[in-house]
Amino acid sequence: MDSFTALTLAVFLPFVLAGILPVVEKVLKSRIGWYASAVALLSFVLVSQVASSVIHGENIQGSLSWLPSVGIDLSFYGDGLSVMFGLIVSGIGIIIMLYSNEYMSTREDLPRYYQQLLFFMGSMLGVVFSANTIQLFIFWELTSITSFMLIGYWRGRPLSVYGATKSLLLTASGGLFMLAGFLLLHAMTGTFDIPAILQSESTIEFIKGHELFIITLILVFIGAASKSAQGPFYIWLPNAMEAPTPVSAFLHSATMVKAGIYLVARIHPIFSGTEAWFLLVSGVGIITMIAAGFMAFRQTDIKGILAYSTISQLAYLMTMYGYTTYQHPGIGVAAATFHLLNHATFKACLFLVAGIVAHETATRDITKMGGLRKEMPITFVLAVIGALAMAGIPPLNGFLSKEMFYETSLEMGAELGAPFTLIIPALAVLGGVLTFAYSIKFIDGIFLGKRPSASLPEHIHDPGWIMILPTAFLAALIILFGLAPSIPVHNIIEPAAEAIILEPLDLHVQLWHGFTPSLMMTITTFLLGILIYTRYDSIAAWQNRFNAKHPMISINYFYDAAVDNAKTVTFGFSSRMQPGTIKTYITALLVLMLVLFIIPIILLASDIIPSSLNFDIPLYEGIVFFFMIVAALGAALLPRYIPAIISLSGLGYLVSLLFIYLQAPDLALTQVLVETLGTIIFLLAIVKIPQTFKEHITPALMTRDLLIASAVALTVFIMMINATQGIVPPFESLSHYFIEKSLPLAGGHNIVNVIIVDFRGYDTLGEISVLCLAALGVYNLIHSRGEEE
Amino acid sequence: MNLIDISLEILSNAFLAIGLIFVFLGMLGLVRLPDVYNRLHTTTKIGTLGAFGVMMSILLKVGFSPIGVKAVTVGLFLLLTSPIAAHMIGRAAHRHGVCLCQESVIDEYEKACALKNKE
Amino acid sequence: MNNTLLSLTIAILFGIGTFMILRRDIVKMIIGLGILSHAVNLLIVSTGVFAGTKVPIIADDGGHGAAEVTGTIFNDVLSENILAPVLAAGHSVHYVDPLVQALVLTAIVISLATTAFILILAYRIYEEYGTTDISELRRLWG
Amino acid sequence: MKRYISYAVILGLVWCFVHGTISFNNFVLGLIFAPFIIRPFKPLYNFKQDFSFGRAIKKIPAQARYFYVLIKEIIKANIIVAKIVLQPKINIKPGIIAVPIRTVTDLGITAIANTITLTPGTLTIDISDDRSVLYVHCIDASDPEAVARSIRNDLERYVLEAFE
Amino acid sequence: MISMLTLSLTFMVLAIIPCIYRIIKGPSIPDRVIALDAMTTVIVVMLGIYSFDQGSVFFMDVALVLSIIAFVGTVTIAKYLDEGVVL
Amino acid sequence: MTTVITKTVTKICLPLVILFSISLLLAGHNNPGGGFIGGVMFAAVIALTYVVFGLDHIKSFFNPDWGNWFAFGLLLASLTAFAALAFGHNFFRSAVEFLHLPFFGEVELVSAGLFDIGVYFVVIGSLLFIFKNVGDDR
Amino acid sequence: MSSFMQHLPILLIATPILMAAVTVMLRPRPQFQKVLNIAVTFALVILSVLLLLQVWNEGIQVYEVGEWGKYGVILVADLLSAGMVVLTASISFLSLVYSLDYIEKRSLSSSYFPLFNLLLAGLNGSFLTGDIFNLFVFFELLLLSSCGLVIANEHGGITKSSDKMEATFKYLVLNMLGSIVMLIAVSSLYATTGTLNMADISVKLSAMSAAGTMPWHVFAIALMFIVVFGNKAAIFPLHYWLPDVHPTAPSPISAMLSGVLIKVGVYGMLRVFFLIFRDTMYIFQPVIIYLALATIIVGAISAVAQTDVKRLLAYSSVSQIGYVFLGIGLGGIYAITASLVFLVNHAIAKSMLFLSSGGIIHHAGTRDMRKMGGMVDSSPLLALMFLVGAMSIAGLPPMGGFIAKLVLFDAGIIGKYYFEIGIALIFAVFTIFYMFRAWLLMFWGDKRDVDKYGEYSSRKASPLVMIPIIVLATAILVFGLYAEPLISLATATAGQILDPQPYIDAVLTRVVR
Ligand code: NA
Ligand code: NA
Repeated sequence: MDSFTALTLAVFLPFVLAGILPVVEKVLKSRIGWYASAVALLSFVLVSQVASSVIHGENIQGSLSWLPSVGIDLSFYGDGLSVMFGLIVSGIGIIIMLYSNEYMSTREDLPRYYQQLLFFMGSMLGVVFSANTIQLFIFWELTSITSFMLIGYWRGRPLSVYGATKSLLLTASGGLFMLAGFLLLHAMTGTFDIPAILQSESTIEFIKGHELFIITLILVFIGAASKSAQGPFYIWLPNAMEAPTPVSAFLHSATMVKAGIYLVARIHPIFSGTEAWFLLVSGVGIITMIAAGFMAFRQTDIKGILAYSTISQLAYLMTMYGYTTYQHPGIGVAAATFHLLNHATFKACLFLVAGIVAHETATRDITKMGGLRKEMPITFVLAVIGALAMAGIPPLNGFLSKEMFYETSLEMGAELGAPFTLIIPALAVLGGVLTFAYSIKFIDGIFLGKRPSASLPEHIHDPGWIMILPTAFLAALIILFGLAPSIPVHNIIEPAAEAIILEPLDLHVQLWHGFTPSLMMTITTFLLGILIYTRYDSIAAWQNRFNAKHPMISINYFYDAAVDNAKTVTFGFSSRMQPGTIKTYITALLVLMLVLFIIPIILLASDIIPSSLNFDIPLYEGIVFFFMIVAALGAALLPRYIPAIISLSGLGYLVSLLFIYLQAPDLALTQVLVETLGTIIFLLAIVKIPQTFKEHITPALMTRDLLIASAVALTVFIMMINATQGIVPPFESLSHYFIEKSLPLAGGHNIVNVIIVDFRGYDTLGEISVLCLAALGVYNLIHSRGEEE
Repeated sequence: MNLIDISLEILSNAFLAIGLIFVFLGMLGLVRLPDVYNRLHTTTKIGTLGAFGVMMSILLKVGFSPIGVKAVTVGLFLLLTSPIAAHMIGRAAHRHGVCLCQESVIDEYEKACALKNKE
Repeated sequence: MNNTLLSLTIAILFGIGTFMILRRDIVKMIIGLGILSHAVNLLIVSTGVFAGTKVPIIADDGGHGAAEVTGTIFNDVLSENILAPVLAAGHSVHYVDPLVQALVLTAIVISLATTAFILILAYRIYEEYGTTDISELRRLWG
Repeated sequence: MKRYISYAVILGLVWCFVHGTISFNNFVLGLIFAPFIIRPFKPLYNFKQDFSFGRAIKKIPAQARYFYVLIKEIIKANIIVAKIVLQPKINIKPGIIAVPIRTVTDLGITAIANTITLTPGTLTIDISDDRSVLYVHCIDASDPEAVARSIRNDLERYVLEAFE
Repeated sequence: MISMLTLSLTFMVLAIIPCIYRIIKGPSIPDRVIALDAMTTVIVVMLGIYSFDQGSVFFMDVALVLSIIAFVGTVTIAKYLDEGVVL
Repeated sequence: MTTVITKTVTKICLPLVILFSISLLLAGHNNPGGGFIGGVMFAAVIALTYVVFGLDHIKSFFNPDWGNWFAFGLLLASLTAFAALAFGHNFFRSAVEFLHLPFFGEVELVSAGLFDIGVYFVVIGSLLFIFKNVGDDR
Repeated sequence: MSSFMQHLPILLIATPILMAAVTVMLRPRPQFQKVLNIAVTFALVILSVLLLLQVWNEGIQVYEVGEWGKYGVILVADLLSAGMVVLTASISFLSLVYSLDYIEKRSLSSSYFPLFNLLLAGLNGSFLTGDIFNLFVFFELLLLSSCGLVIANEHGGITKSSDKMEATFKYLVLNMLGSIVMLIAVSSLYATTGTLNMADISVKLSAMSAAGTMPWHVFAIALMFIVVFGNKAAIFPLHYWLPDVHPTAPSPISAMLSGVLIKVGVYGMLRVFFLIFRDTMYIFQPVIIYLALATIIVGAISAVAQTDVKRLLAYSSVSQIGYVFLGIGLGGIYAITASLVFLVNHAIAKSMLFLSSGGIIHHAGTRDMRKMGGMVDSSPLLALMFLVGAMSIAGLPPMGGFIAKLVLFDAGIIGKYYFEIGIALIFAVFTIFYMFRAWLLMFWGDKRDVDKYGEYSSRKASPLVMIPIIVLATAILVFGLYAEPLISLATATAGQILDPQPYIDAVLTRVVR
């Protein structure tokens, strides 16, 4: 199998195999978790095959025709970066699905669970392997939707629904902005193809010089930030913890939230090296890192701690990918990429531990836990490995990447010059200190100290091997990567980083590299961390007090306010817009018509009134005009219905008289008949409508309505005197044809009738259909009463 | 043009003139007479006869051509239906509660109706 | 038939009709629609484009097939922008425009149908709402 | 059947009149249409009563006399009412009076009612439920008895002769 | 020279004035109905004259239709006034 | 109730107007008139009988389903238009034939006339359908 | 066969009219009536597809009704018309199938089928006609048939008849006004050009424009057409009737109205502006763009406020039509393509959503979403279907709606309409919000308060109701996953719209009797 096929299959097989899951469930019953794990394994194997080619320096690219008219193909691209992500996604996928076999009770709706997990995995693989922006967007939004579904897995729980909604709104909408950015990119470059842009230096230069550069960057970054819960968008991630814990481990720590990081890494070559990039990406990153690390203190939910930790850790990555200067673009790339891998391992591990703990203790509240080390020794060990890796304790992998982070902070500070020489490393250390503190809290709060017997079940023990093994595997990886960093670094990190900076790279990562400034920073971190940890609870208490006092200093507050008040505010708007009174609607229509009519008058008309106006008219005709107006006024102004209707009927007869003057006997006939029939129908209706209501017309109302009415009259008048100037020469009316052919071809003397039944008989067919419709409609009207009630 | 034609011509013109004047007078009565019932007299009698006169005039002018025949039809139809219309309206007016004008001297219908209502 | 007084009359009818459809009484509103439809019918007839004087009914019947020739060319030469019909020199038309009459006939019938429907609708609305004040017809709003 | 035929003949004539051309062809065409038109409305046209052509023909002179009187009266009526309309000051004594009638058939009652309406200064407003009294509006009701008498003696006599 | 047509039509149009007056003024509904009915009579007359003048039967058709349909209309309104129902 | 006087005149008018409506229908191609006008005349006179005699009384002996009338009319009209297809022509292609009848002489037969009859029935049917439905609704 | 193929345009219009007549006569035989109608409506789907294929293969088809050349009424099937007809026929067929189990029995057999058939005839007629006055006639046909259908009774009678009356009244009055405006415009156009044939008018106006003799009021006429078609399509501020009418109609009719009927306005706009007024278009584009943006905004904001599921969908239609008009306003082949793709996807998704809403309200016994909740357990299939539709409307992949929005935004951005697309984008976020909020309110969350609102109906939605929904959902997915045929069709259509010369040639180079 060639690598492109492997890539395509790796992405699509999860979808297909998840699609048939309901069928599989019929056979395997509650053991479908194994099936799902097998699917993940399949993807992992396929990605590995691709990885083997990528490690040998061969990027995979290929496409299938999909939407050629828009210029979008189904194209996949496998380079170091995407392969790394692919391995993480499918690898953690295997672990999570295995773990779920025990975690998820068999009473749950397992097919839906695994189906959505597999859909997610496929989508995530799609994101990382997509070679064009639109395809990336599609898979991107699919991850948002599957995430939405999985967060809301327990869809009866209001908090689940709340979390799911929040995540969807923020990530899917953020995605739309990203799409806009991609479209701007398309407008600039004429292509949706990412490799095509990456491989053309001139294009990249052109983009950087383009006036839309910054807005494009911001739009794309909104997508990335919303997905990775950065900046103001962080708020969805803590609520996403309503998802089953394996889901949190998979989506909300190890993979999906890293899609934003992936995107930043992916577009790094295009946008980095500019101040905007640094300010935006690192700026948002640093703020988020500190803020989220700080906010983690307040959490009592063990998954909440991990969620804020994830936000903070992702912010590390953002910060590092943002480190860039003109002289030295991509300072932090290697460090970030390594930390990304490490974070995936230790955070997934910690989540699984949290899952185990929650599963065994039936609670996630850290204040109700403590002293579990004796009852769950294996879990305790695994938790310690994960937490210490996160805290950056050697010889675990977290230590290595943290060191690299400090190193690059120093470098970046130095590049930027004073005062950043100090500020940037100091902020990095602050981030580390906070991480250290909550990592310790995780261990301390759950496993150390005294066991509060009241809030915990009697018998707590380590779970079965199905949950232990995957967790242990991750812990093993943590240790392996820490002790033998060259294995991941050479096989995964280097190709990935090379793909980001587009240059060959030779990394040397060692556990011991002498007393470097970064080691000093690490030591400082530990010391400060211990110091801070002693004040941990009081800081958390202060946070709670502060929050209670100032609820508005919170992005959640604004989100909730916006969503909660959306209905009220929009209802105010819509009820004002749509007040229900038809008069408003009619007025709107008339006013629009009048306004539109004024446009050409202003723009074009040199003379609105044509030069030749014909006032010549026989007296008897002129008087009829006057009568018509009087009759119409009578119809309008007579207060009672019957007199008004009689007046209207009189108008009708006068109109038919006018038709006589206008040499239209057919019309006069029809008018006379229709008028009388109309009057009879009027009476039929009036019989059942007693006149009780009388409108009181205030002078203001009168003025307004008269104004509209006269404007309409004027419009019609202007229209008519212009339109009746005759056909613009040299053209003639179609009627000549009818006059000439009426007798010879249609055999009728009455040209009007011949037009009606022959030349334009088709119109008449429509017309009689309308009559039938009126009859059927009236039938429905009569029979449309609410039957009983 | 023979004598018959000339006399027909004169006769028809006379019919026309009288008819038109009658129609006009009938309509004038609408304004001048005091109540519904009296006005009915003018339109149903004078108006109808005037119209009939005009139709006859046309018949005299054109003979039994389609126009003439239809004119006769129209005239006869008016004679047939006008009284009915007057009857219907007058009856409705009375029962609708339209009073006779002050000059009226007698209303036996009112009595009859009152009698019937009592029963 | 470009008669300004006629146009003015029609325009005034439009004005009155418009004023009426802005009323609150449902029946008044329907009367307004009636006036408007009269006005629009007259408007169409008055746009009848050639000023003939005769009713468009062919009077002389010289046996079947005898036509009154108006001298009209019936082929389009698109490339030269000659679009039929084009009157040959020296010919004139005696009839008024029959086409607009046919159009108005259709329009009249359609408006009869619509009016019938809307009247019965008005009656049903009265039945449901117990009033003819359309400003109370606002159960559907927002 | 006889009634059918007579109606058909009348309708044939009517057809000629409404069609505008009085010709034999048209008459025959009318004859053909007539049965189809009448058939659905049979109950309205008292087909159950028997009918004789002889009686119908015998009545023609009386009918002619009736129409002669009618036209005469109509013209008189018009002149009278026209005079009233043209008076500088309208000076009338109108009123509604009850006029007992002798006619019993629908056609007779209709004829007398119409006749009253078309003749001088009188106008039929209503007929009593037992069809015995006509209520007549008179422009000059100063002497109700005289009006009633003149109706009964002059007009109704001709109507009875012609239509009963 | 004013033609006979113009003269008679003008005369008849003037005859419509009282009708319009009654239609608008009333005072009672029957007054208006009478006026409307009278107006149709005038229009019938005008149609007759017009038909004769144009030498075409077409307008006479209109006249016949008008006289018939006006009757129908008047009877209907009268019945409505009388009984408050139409059918 | 309306009076015997009105009823009698209505009885006289009924066949007269129906004949006239047929006349208008048939004359339509060459004179003013046609299916619509004829149809409305017919409907008007039936409406008049409904009004004068009362709907219930008329229904007791003359109670057609007007729905079928307009349906038939629409069917006839569209079938007439469709008929041209059978002769290899376009929809609504009209035909004019002159027929020599022994008695009536030369009669012009136009397909459009058939169409007009369809219109006639639609108009009658739909208007009276409305009247009857509304009249029945009490 | 060729002769049959030649009559396709008229068959699509006249057959439903014929069927309307036949079904009225078949009232006493409801079962036969049903079968016949379904069969014929399905046949129409096939005919419409044949027509589209014919147009695609052989070019624009012109049908002279009555063989009177351009002097009579002419039917023209170009890609736009044929495409719209296919859309109409398919959605109608599905709606009709759905109706069989949805509409009250008596209503169904007595008036529903003929009204529906005439609606179908009106739609096809409007799309296919080449004559501007004929367009008016068919608009009236549409108006009255939709009025009649809106008030048709549905099983269970969830919608109050007073609501139906009120909605119909507003709809009717506003559309009657629209008709009056249209008549003014059409007759003025005739008075100026002497013709009613749209291609003919186009050529004449172009010639006038070239010769400098075009009167100014032609612009005024053109702007009146904005009112006319805007009213049909319900663009701001002519949209007021829509949120009242579409929800009160029985669901299959809502589907027809929102899915197809408002597209008539879009069609008219495309036809009239790009064919007849192509020389004056430059003035209208900004007008259309700003009206479109206002429509997007008003619709979207109002949709957020709704608690009635069908009313929400109706406002969403308003907003979405704004997007379609935005594409028209932007102009250019790509934007028109986008507009068309958007139109098709909205048609499918919105009809599907309305059909689903019918199932939902039958299940819940109410239209108020606040009185629903947790229905995913009792009707999972409906939940899934509604989700598919909601995602499509929200423009989320992999649904058809996404492709539509993608192409539209891309076209706008390439055309440098940054501000306009910005607005469109922000309100696309609103769309996601209100569609998902609706879905969540109905299907997720707590089960509703049984004491207050009662249990959900235990009656399962019948296959006749579910199959149309599933078919449409499949179409949404297919157009999302493989949109190429649709887009290339739309591109070709847009090409025809922007270059009307072939249309004009096809219509005007006919032999005249
Ligand atoms: Na009369
Ligand atoms: Na929207």
